[in-house]
Amino acid sequence: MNTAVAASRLVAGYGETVVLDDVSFELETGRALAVLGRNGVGKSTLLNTLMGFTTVHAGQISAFGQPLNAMPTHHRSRAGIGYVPQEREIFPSLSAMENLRVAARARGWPLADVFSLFPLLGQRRESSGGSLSGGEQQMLAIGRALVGGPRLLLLDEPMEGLAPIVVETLYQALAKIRDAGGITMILVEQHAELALSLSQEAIVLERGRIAYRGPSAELARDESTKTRLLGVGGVEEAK
Amino acid sequence: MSEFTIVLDGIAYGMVLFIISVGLTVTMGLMRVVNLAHGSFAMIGGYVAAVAVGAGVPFIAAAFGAALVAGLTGALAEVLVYRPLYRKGELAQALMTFGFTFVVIAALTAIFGTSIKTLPLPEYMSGLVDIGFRMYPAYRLFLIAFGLALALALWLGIDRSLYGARLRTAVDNPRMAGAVGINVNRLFQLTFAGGCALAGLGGVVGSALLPLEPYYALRYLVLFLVVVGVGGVGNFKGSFVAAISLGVIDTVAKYFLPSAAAYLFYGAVLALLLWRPDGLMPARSAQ
Amino acid sequence: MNPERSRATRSPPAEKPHAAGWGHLLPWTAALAFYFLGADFLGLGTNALIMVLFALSLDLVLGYAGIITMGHAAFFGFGAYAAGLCAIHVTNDPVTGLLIATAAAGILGFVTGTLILHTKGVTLMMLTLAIGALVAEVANHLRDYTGGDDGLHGIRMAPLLGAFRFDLWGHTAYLYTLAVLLAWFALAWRIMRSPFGRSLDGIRQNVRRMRAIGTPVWWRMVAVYSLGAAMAGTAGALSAQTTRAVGLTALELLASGTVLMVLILGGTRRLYGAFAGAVVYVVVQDFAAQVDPFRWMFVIGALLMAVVLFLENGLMGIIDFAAARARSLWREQTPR
Amino acid sequence: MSDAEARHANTLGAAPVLSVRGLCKSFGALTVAQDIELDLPGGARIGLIGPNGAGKTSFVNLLTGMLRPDAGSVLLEDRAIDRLRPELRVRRGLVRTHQINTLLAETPALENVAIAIAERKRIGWRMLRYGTGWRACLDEAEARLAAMGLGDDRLRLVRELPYGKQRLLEIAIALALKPRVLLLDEPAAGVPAGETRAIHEQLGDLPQDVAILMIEHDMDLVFRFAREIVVMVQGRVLTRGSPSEIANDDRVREVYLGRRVR
Amino acid sequence: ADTVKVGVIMSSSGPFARWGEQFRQAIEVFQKQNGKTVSGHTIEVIYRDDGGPNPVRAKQLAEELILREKVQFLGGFVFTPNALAVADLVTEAKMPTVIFNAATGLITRKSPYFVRTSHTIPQAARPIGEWAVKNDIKRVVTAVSDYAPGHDAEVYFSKAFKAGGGQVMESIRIPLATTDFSPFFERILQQKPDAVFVFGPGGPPTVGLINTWASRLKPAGIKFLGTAETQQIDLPKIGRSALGLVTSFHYTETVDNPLNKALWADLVQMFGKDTVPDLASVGAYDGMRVIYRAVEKFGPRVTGDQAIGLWRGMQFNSPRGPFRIDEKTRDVVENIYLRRVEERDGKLVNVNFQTFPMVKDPWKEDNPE
Ligand SMILES: Nc1ncnc2c1ncn2[C@@H]1O[C@H](COP(=O)(O)OP(=O)(O)OP(=O)(O)O)[C@@H](O)[C@H]1O
Ligand SMILES: Nc1ncnc2c1ncn2[C@@H]1O[C@H](COP(=O)(O)OP(=O)(O)OP(=O)(O)O)[C@@H](O)[C@H]1O
Ligand SMILES: [Mg+2]
Ligand SMILES: [Mg+2]
Repeated sequence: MNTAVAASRLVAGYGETVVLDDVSFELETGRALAVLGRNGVGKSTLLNTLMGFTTVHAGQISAFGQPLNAMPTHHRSRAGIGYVPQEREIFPSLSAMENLRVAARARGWPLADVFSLFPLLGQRRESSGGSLSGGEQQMLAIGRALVGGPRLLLLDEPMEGLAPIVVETLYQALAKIRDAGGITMILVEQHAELALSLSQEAIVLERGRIAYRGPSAELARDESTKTRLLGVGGVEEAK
Repeated sequence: MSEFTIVLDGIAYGMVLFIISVGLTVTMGLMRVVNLAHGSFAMIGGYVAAVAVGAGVPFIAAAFGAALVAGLTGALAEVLVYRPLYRKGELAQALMTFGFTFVVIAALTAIFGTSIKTLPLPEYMSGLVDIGFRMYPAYRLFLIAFGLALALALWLGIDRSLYGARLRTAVDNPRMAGAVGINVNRLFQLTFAGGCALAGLGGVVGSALLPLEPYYALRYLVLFLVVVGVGGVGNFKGSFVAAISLGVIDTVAKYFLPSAAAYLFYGAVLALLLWRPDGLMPARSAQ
Repeated sequence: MNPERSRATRSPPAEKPHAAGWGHLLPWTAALAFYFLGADFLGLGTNALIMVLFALSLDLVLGYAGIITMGHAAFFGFGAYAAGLCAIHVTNDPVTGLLIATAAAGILGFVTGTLILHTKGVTLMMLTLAIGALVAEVANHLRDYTGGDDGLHGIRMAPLLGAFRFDLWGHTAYLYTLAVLLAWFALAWRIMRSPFGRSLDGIRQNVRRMRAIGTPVWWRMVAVYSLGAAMAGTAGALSAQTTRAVGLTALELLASGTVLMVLILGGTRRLYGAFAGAVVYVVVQDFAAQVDPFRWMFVIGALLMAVVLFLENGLMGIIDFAAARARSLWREQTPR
Repeated sequence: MSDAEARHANTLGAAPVLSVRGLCKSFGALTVAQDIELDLPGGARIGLIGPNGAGKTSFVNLLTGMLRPDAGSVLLEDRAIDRLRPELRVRRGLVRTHQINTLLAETPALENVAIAIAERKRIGWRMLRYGTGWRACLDEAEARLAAMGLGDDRLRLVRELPYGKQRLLEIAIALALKPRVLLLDEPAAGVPAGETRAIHEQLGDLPQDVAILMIEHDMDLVFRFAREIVVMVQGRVLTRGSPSEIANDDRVREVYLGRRVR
Repeated sequence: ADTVKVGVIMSSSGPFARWGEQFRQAIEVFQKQNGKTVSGHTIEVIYRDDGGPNPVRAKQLAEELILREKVQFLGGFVFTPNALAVADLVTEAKMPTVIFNAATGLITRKSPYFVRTSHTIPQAARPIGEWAVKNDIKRVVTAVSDYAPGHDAEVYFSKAFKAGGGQVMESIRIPLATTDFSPFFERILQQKPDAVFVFGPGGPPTVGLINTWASRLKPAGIKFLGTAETQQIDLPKIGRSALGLVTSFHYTETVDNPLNKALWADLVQMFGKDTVPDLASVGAYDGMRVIYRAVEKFGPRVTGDQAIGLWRGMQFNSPRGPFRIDEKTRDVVENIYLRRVEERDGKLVNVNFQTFPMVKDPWKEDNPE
């Protein structure tokens, strides 16, 4: 069996604060996992833990068969974990181009491909990261992860701040990556339908614990669970 | 032609400022560590070279040896003193590096005594050279040439290179730099050692104008800080322009208006900074 | 609205470190007790209290408002010279002199503050440094008034409030200094908890945010800068009045550096940090210099480094640590 | 209200609270505002949409004085405010939220709001006599946080709040300033769909004569909120109209909406 | 037998640490030569560090020494402001106080319990002015460090020089922080004086100062006149540029006198071969002598008035030559030597070529009480 990421009985948080409590899951190579949940349930913390930004109090995490617990962040990146953080965290004093170049690896996407995915970024390549618009920064954050040639892609609300037409493009690009296999994806999204249609599996977090786990398609159909765990019913009703 | 000489003198003085401050542009400007210990590394370099030259080592070899020693000391200090600091904020850094400077001063005084150290220039640098209309100290010409070469090398090697960009990522956001695969610790250690080596080299090369003595590390610290500050934190072009401007302004003013000279250096700093609050050449992030 | 809002973490609500009531009592009682117990050291004690006040003034400017200044000694020195000159030429009543010096330093703070406070970061640091250096140079040049490098001397103080002579043993000086310090401290304590103080806290953290809620950022900074300057001026005046001498060193960069060091050593934004830092610094310096006047720099240097390495927020970190320990012990022992 | 009525209210209603005249701005070769004209009458609910990098945030920065325009003028209640510093514009009721969180990270959420209220009440200068005034600020702040659903988090440091809650706090602060004109820059980005209702409700509770301009890429929210939508492309106003007009505009579809995956 | 405590306030840390070191070494040599006891009473020296010119600290240290340590004498004081700061205290406590170094004229005026064993700046600056104008130097530019001692030197040199008919073309004041002297010397070069009178800031910049003179002014034949710029301790660092410099000073290391030879020899023996006596050494050495004399005469309970009474008009031989404490002013009266830097046995040394015998402080003459 070919496991890309696995967590077992994971307890993690910031300093002494525990956020993730007893989280376990496994994800096979080439598959996409949607992580859903309300505000502050620990979605970002899960990704942060995979990148090594949190304190792991108990449990194991591993990627590609290697244990991650004690691995420094840059080794995780070199081992093939690509990360798009929620707050974008692009490097403000570097130009857009430099932001990509510092992250680029031979096995990753060529810069040209990133620019054809996001033509706007190509036009702004010489602008400093800090002066880019919110959406441009988001594109850059995604591009930066892709040029590193990730085998495991962690996306924390990648659609945020993007115009609908760009969301569409990005959606298709991600779908293509998913369909090509090879790259494993963990996707945190506020827009449940979008996330569920992109992923094969889903987990829903509640207060740092896994409240639901199953195939995405199933959850997409299960209105009552969605309403209960995500509170999305309101939107449905307003439409 | 005296005016020309004065400008030349100013440039030479500015070059000394540049050569010694440039290491601080690396550690404080690029790495954003409030590095009040910069003078200590320059001083370590200078003392090492003084001992070496005293023991018969040729000047140039001693200078590079001193840079190496200062660099290694810097690498060690980075692990022991600086690494715990990066996250602690600028005030903690100021305190720590100040303490470090005290310790270095006390240690060097204990080893070498309280008198000043001189670093005799080699024959070929201590004489006068005919520059067409008069004789001029060779040492000052050497300073100008050396400063220019150093500026060019650093500009190409850091400002314009991927290495420079990597360094800036690590400074902007070390967490995220790690997440794109950069080994922040090693990068910082190397860079810091480089900055210290430059300081050491500067301490040696500039010793004829900034004499080596136990208090060196504190006495000239302000000068270095001012150059980096006026230049706009974190870029070599800025430090270079600032050092030369301040050197020339200071020197020319002292020549023409010796009675007001005491006010002129800091007056110039004040004026330049009020005119250009982001430094003469603001770093890109300051936009 | 969803009534059952999720709370993912178990962390307790953030507690702001607050000195408990008895926490206030301790330092002041100690300061008063020192008057009776440390009779031979009252000179040292007075200098320490003056340093506390000086560091406290920096805490307002640097700790709360985040203005990193390397020229704070300019105000201390200005206050000292103002008090000295006032005693020589105008009146040698200490309280009048103190008020005049305080106002003078405050005005200098206001004038220079308006000039430089639109800048920030390293630029501001360099500007404060340049102004400090210029003020020192002026004092050096006005030798006819200030005595230049020889220092200002010939200060004779009238008895305090017409009744208490400044005695050789420094009794009056100590109590006078302590009383002035207490007054300033109480004021600072209140101000830093006022809306004004909180807005400074905000300015330090995020200027954009404060602009976006309509805070006149520049004015607030000028205000606190002037306030800190006035306070530093009081400290300088006390120094001039109690030692009856002023030297250029009071103005020099090293003095600015020292007070910076003292404050950070003690811990910023605590007010009592100034206390802890000044007392420890003055005592250690005095002690180390006695044991071996040739090597005290080593001791001080090592102390500074140790504090940064092992304590979170200066010496006050010890108190936080002790309080946290005590609290957790308490919790373990009392069943919930 | 029908589309036609809405437009009527906008054009013929009371004198505009905010008007923008011929606003221009470029960064070097890049034009982010080109001769923009816009009126916000009291009670306006305008959605501002447009592709990434069109200049929406820059427009807000120009209005609030964070950017200096190359040309043009901004009038708040018929008075030119071009020379006012940003904080003074805020004092006159021109309030914004930030696309990228701009909060006091080391301060509890409650105080973030209370400080804003203190400024609104003009007691930010008080140094010595402030007891009851400040208490009132805290009380109001507490109520506002509760209304945003942040009641439980009021004492936590902002740094420790999850992203979405920080977004809500941004909005709570802006509302606490009792704006005359409210400029919202992607208020809902990062806020889970379930929570956007709270935003919507809060906006609904504002006095009817407050003018609101909302930038959003979340079309659900925009179409629910706006009575008029302005579309901006490359620094120019491409078109404006009622939500249904915009939703059916081919040009807007082409440059911005796409086929709507959501 | 009792213990007599002597409190010495000096600078032994920071940039002026060398002064403290010289004080201490000279005191130790003195005690080696003269014993640690006087008529059975142990003389204990307590050192305190004032860290440089810092009146506040000096005053506090003096207080502690007097009140807590109960010293019988105070000594030391490298810097004028520090000495002035303790004046009132010393007067109040009637504490006999010996100024080992601080050199501004007015110090001894400030307390009747002050005596001085060093020199005053005017004392050293005037003779060279007188000498220069008689030796083919008619036009001079003065360039002094811009602080009180420099100003005094400028005034007293110029006075004497003009009185002899010389012309002072310009008086330049050099900021204290200067390390590059070339712009000033370049300016002087343009004026083509016969000589330049320099009063340097002392310490490390001296080397640069003299080297700049040697490379800019010396070739143009502009002579160097100074006071303390060519101390033995600095000469090896200055190097051959120093050859031919003329200075006037109250102490020359090469003075041929048995006390001086013994001082030097013992310094070398106790503290290493590079140790050289300088003005700080003689100041402290003679200061100790003065204190020893007082204990000798009055025993361990000597009062301030007794000591000062003894010291007024006291005379003895010092390593510097004959030495007297003025009856009235309590200030030092001593020879001022004109010296020239020469090379002897491959070493640079100051060599006296003229003596102004028993010079009093001119400042006191100009400013009668
Ligand atoms: N630096 C931190 N220190 C302490 N607690 C933190 C920190 N960062 C986040 N938390 C807490 O951890 C919990 C989980 O936060 P996290 O950011 O993972 O939530 P999230 O599910 O991503 O929410 P959102 O949808 O708002 O992005 C929250 O309660 C938050 O307050
Ligand atoms: N200070 C600046 N210097 C240079 N270019 C800038 C600056 N600020 C913004 N820009 C550029 O101006 C354009 C408009 O930016 P703006 O932030 O207004 O876009 P926006 O419409 O808000 O986009 P988004 O929807 O992505 O937030 C962008 O392309 C951006 O890169
Ligand atoms: Mg999140
Ligand atoms: Mg935007």
